[in-house]
Amino acid sequence: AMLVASCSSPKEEAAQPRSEFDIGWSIYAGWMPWPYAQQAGIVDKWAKKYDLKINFVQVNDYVESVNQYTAGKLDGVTVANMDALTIPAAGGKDTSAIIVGDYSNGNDGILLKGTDQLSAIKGRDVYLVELSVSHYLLARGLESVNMPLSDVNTINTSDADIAGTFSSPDISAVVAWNPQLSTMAEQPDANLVFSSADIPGEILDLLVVDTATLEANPNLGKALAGIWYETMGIIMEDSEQGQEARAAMAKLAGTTPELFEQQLSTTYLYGKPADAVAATTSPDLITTMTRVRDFSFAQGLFGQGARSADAVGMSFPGGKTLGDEQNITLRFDDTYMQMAADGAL
Amino acid sequence: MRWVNRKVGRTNAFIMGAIPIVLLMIVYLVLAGDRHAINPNDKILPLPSGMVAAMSDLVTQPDRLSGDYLFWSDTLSSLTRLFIGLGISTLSALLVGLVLGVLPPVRATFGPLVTGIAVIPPIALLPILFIAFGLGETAKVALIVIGIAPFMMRDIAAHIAALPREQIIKAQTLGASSWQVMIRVALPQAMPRLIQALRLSLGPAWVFLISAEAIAADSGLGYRIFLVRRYLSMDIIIPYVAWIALLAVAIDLLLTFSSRRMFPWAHGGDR
Amino acid sequence: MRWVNRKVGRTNAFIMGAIPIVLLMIVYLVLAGDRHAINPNDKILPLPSGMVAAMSDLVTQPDRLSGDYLFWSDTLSSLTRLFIGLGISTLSALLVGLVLGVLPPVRATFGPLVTGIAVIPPIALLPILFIAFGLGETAKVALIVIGIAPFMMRDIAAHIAALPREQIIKAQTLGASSWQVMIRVALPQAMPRLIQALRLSLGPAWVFLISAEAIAADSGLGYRIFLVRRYLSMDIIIPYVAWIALLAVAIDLLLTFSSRRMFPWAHGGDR
Amino acid sequence: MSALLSLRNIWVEYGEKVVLENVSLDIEDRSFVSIIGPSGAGKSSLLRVVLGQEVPTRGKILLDDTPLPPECGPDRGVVFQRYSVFSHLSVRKNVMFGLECAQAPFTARLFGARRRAAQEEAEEMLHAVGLGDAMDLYPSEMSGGMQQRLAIAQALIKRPRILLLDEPFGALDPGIRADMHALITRLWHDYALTVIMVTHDINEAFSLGTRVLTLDKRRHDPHAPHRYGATAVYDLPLDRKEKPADLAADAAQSPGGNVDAATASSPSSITIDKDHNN
Amino acid sequence: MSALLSLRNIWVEYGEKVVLENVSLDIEDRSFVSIIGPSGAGKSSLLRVVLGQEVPTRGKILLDDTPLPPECGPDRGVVFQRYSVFSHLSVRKNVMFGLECAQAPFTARLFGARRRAAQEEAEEMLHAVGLGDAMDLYPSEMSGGMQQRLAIAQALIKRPRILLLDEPFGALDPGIRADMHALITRLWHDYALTVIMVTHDINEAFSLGTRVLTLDKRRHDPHAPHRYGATAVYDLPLDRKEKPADLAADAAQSPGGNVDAATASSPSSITIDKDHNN
Ligand SMILES: Nc1ncnc2c1ncn2[C@@H]1O[C@H](COP(=O)(O)OP(=O)(O)OP(=O)(O)O)[C@@H](O)[C@H]1O
Ligand SMILES: Nc1ncnc2c1ncn2[C@@H]1O[C@H](COP(=O)(O)OP(=O)(O)OP(=O)(O)O)[C@@H](O)[C@H]1O
Ligand SMILES: [Mg+2]
Ligand SMILES: [Mg+2]
Repeated sequence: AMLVASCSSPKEEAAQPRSEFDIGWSIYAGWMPWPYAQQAGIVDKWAKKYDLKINFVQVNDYVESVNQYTAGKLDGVTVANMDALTIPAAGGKDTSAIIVGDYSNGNDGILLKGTDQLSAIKGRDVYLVELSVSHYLLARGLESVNMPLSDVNTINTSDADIAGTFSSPDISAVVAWNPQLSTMAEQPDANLVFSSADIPGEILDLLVVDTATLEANPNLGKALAGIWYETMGIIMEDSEQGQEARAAMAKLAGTTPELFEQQLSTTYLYGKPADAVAATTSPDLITTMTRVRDFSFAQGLFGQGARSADAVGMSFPGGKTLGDEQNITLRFDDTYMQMAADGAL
Repeated sequence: MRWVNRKVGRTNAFIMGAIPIVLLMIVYLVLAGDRHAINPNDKILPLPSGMVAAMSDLVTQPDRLSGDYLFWSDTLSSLTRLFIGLGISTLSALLVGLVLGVLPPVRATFGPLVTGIAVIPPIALLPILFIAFGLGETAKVALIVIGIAPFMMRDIAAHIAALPREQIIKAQTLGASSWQVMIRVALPQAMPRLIQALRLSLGPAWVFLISAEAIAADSGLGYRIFLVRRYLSMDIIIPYVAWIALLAVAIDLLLTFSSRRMFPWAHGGDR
Repeated sequence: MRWVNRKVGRTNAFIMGAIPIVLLMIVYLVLAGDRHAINPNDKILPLPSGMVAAMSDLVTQPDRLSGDYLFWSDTLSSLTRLFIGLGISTLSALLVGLVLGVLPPVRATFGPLVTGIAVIPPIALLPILFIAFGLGETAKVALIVIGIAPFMMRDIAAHIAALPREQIIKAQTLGASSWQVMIRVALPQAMPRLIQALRLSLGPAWVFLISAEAIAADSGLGYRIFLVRRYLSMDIIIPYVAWIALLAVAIDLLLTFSSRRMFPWAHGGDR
Repeated sequence: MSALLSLRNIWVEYGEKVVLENVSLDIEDRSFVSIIGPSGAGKSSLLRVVLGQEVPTRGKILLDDTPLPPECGPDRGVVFQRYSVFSHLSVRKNVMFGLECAQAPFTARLFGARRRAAQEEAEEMLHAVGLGDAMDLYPSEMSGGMQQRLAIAQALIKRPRILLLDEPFGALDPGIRADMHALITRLWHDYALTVIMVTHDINEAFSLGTRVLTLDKRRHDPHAPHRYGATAVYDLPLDRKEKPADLAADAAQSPGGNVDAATASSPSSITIDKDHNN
Repeated sequence: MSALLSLRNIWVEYGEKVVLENVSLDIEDRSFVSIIGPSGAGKSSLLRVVLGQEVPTRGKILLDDTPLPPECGPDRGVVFQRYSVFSHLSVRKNVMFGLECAQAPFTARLFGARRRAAQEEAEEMLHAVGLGDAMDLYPSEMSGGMQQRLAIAQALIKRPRILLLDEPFGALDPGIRADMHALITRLWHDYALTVIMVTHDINEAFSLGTRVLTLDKRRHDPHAPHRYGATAVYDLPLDRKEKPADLAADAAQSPGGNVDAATASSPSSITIDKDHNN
């Protein structure tokens, strides 16, 4: 009973102004600036400015971090666009994506053993985290060689263990993201046959927050945008300070600076707020999200209630929407990125 | 009448046992109702109607891709793995436990090794396991076996080593050799304990099965739970967990029952 | 002399127990050497030199960011969680096991519930658990408790229920009430068994601790293992696993020893 | 009826097997009933029923004319046939257990002066049964006879109204046995106990008892030996003060079955033991 | 030395406590040695040492002039003081166990004709101890005396060279006890057994034994009762054919300690029992 009772407490009473917030993060190249900012004091600086307290909470398991956010234990979380749609948004949690941090530009990829042709994947057992962006990437990859998903047999594999499993000789096809991807790519007979660099801008890494909380506390959005873009300024520098910052992030991610630089090189960071605003307001985003939601719906990720791909509504800057307008639960919101671009923070 | 002496009849026991379970269910329903009143799409505490809707597809509709009834094929794969794993563990526990329990030199030699293996959390060994066994069914069964067999071996060995010394002496005065002591004195008396150990291992066995299925699988109850965890489909997770509990309780009852049937002498105190 | 009767002295036992462990190590070294001969960068079976190099930083260098010696702070966090979890489990197992074992009506009412909880694999509950208890230490300790306490409760309850009926009768003829039977007859006789159950639960407790740390933590032995698993850093994983095994064996020995010291009457058969 | 304990048409059956068949008895307050009978006749079963450990399949038991609750209590003490003492308590604590339960309902442990008093009482009782040297041993460190004496001390210290003894002196040597006879007789007198004792020693049965009861089968079906149960085939009240030797001898001769074969062949041993006891 | 079994300066100690002190004995082939002595004297300990279950702290044991290996074997059968039978085997199987072990070294089970033969032999033995009706019971379903008889049958069926009995007839009623006396005497004669029997029944000791051994402490330090152990204070060979009554009576009177108090007060009971046995 205690178990059930404690998860019913965080009701939608978040609508009052508050001063303390928890933001979840998990280890991924595009999200490492957040813990770095916390360590470097950037978070405190901006929080103080708006009279807030912001805690960045590490969750080792990515899915768990998103689940925690959906359950209301976290006010915001770092998440990929597809998971933002299928987990909190499909669960009826009104979510705003306020920072579009980067897109994967080779950080996700398909590895095959013994061939460098994607088409050779036909009929193989493919190991991947099912229903994740890897699955989406696989679908897009197969599309590029005119194969339906049913041409391969997918086997769900946990992301932490996928690196270990690939060294087993009976596994010849995997889809994964970094750092596992680069760990596996080191194997002598592994070939990267398709990667997110082939579908630029489709796998986006976001920071999302609860819409009601944001409406009641617009300062939270301002502080987060301030933190992010100040951090971007440091880590994208080629200076010694930038190098040190990247080394610190590498350490936080449990890896070496060299490997981390390699991961960053396949991550397209929107370093300038204006770039991020441009990406968010571009009609390409609507195209991407249409693809993503069609894929998600086809995989049954909207749950039983959903009768069509339109079941979950999304909104974009400029009042554009996609899907059910009565049930908009995922909002791409460029307000705070715009403020950062305008230097209005 | 003192509480120690109150016997409870079968029917009463059934009713009394059901009470707390039913109460828990009611608490759940109230809480779930509350949450749904606020957010009708709430995923965290689904209502029974939602669970039925989510499950009915899995139970009654063949999957578009494979043509399987997913729920049943999941159950079948998991039970197959479970039973193979349990079977191997039980057999090896019996053999090793017997030898360790009866023969002190063997116990001295291999006891520490078994203890060592028993205390190493198999979850931490997963990468090594995959390399050794690949990713197929072998690895899953192996995880179950590595997870529970050492525990069972230790339990059986300890039980046998604790048999009254007089029994072993007695058997020897009746002409029994080490081997005969093992098969005629230790083995039969280890059997009820083996069933008991098996019952206690059921929980961990499921844990390891689910962990294995969470790591790499394309069917199975654990696979489904971890798959749908990706989008927080509690309407599938909760029925699956309940189903696992039901299966486990059924196996548990079956084991208790067969122990009573097969080894009545070991249950004299129960009447 | 028959094998059943061969007693093994302390020193001999130590040497004999070490043999298979040393043999295993040698096998590992040979295999690792082979692999490194083919691929000097092999990550899967690191050589001891590689492990020492990888570990020395963690053990002897303070972390630049936090100033902690990572290996030791990991050990501390994990042991803290483990001990809190074990403590709560032991205490509740004793209380619940005692009440269930001694009082048939309570057993009838709550026995099925405890069995039900015991057979539900806690891993399947992970999604629910973290949502219920959040990301703090509570959830990790709760996973350990949910994972092992029901098992221990059942074990203690079964042990107490199997105490010779004559003892309970005897105590009552000496004027003992239900309560007095509980604290003076059942409790002391449950204590050695409790320690035994605790020993058997150590393995599962580590499994649950590591699983919990794998999902949500920022320090701990399990956290580190899962962190570096992404990079297949077996040169860190293997020493960590060995360290866990060492800790577990040490706890096991400590428990055995204290049981012998505190309850000599329960170990009469061992001399 | 002024009987302390009345058994009315008691039957004890285990599944098909009838062990006791229609046993009816009235036991007077302050009497000392010896029960004899062949091995397996159901003597222990009868004690278990009186103790409340087992519920008879048919019939009822009245204590002070009220039905006996189907549980045992401190009014009835017992020494089991297989010595059952608490293996986790030392000898002294085994004996103190009864005192502690009575005086400390909540903690079941005594402290300070009351503890010392209880300890002294226990030690006195232990000296009486000849275990003065073994106070701090655990039961597993004692010989069979010592454990038996411990069980006796444990039961006697409570001075129960009804004391049930199942072959209490079987594992004792004649010297200690004589001491125990004296002890039990003294306590029986001093504390107005009612004693029911099962024994295989016919001398003992007659020398201690005020009444001797023989349990045996009346009928025997050779093809289905479990068909018929035992009952009290012979019930002989003895007047303690002037028990005539020949009456005792008569009694020993009359019961059917094995018992009489043995007793008939050694009639004079009864006479002797009577001498020994007064 | 033509002794079958020789004990040379045997000491048994448990930690500080000396139980047996310097016991030296020679036991002839085909003799029947009765051991008596007060409870806790160390009679069972002595049997355990001869059995090979326990290793004496000092001294050595020779069997046929070769040192006894520190383990027990089928040449020495035993009936323990606390009846120890296999609770997982039925009565019949308990008795067949010894035959099966001898005839089927590998499976320890017999089949076909040999099984039937073993079964018949077991049943015959069970009839002899009066358990003909209880063949299919499990030990937990039997009375104390029945379990004791089962243990006796189990040991006797092997016809061991040396048979060790620890109060074997304590839980039996006089009728069955007499039957058992006859049975053991017959087997002892027919199979040339050597028997060592502990008993508390002095009549039994003298009527069955060819030699009676009294175990007791020679010295006693009241402040440290564990300082001194027991030894054979009295060792009396009896000539079976013409054992004089007064010698037996003498023997019973001489040993120190408790034993003599009891036996002295009932000298004539020995005489009587002698009658009963011939
Ligand atoms: N395991 C043990 N540890 C310590 N002392 C022991 C142990 N076993 C036996 N003793 C002591 O050894 C002594 C002799 O015991 P033993 O069982 O041989 O006596 P016994 O002569 O057979 O007595 P009884 O007639 O009562 O059976 C006893 O005083 C007992 O306290
Ligand atoms: N649990 C049981 N199940 C079946 N039969 C039983 C059970 N307990 C006792 N009996 C039977 O009941 C009968 C009487 O047993 P009980 O112990 O009362 O005998 P007893 O007169 O005390 O014998 P003894 O003198 O040998 O102790 C025995 O024949 C025994 O087989
Ligand atoms: Mg009896
Ligand atoms: Mg003895």
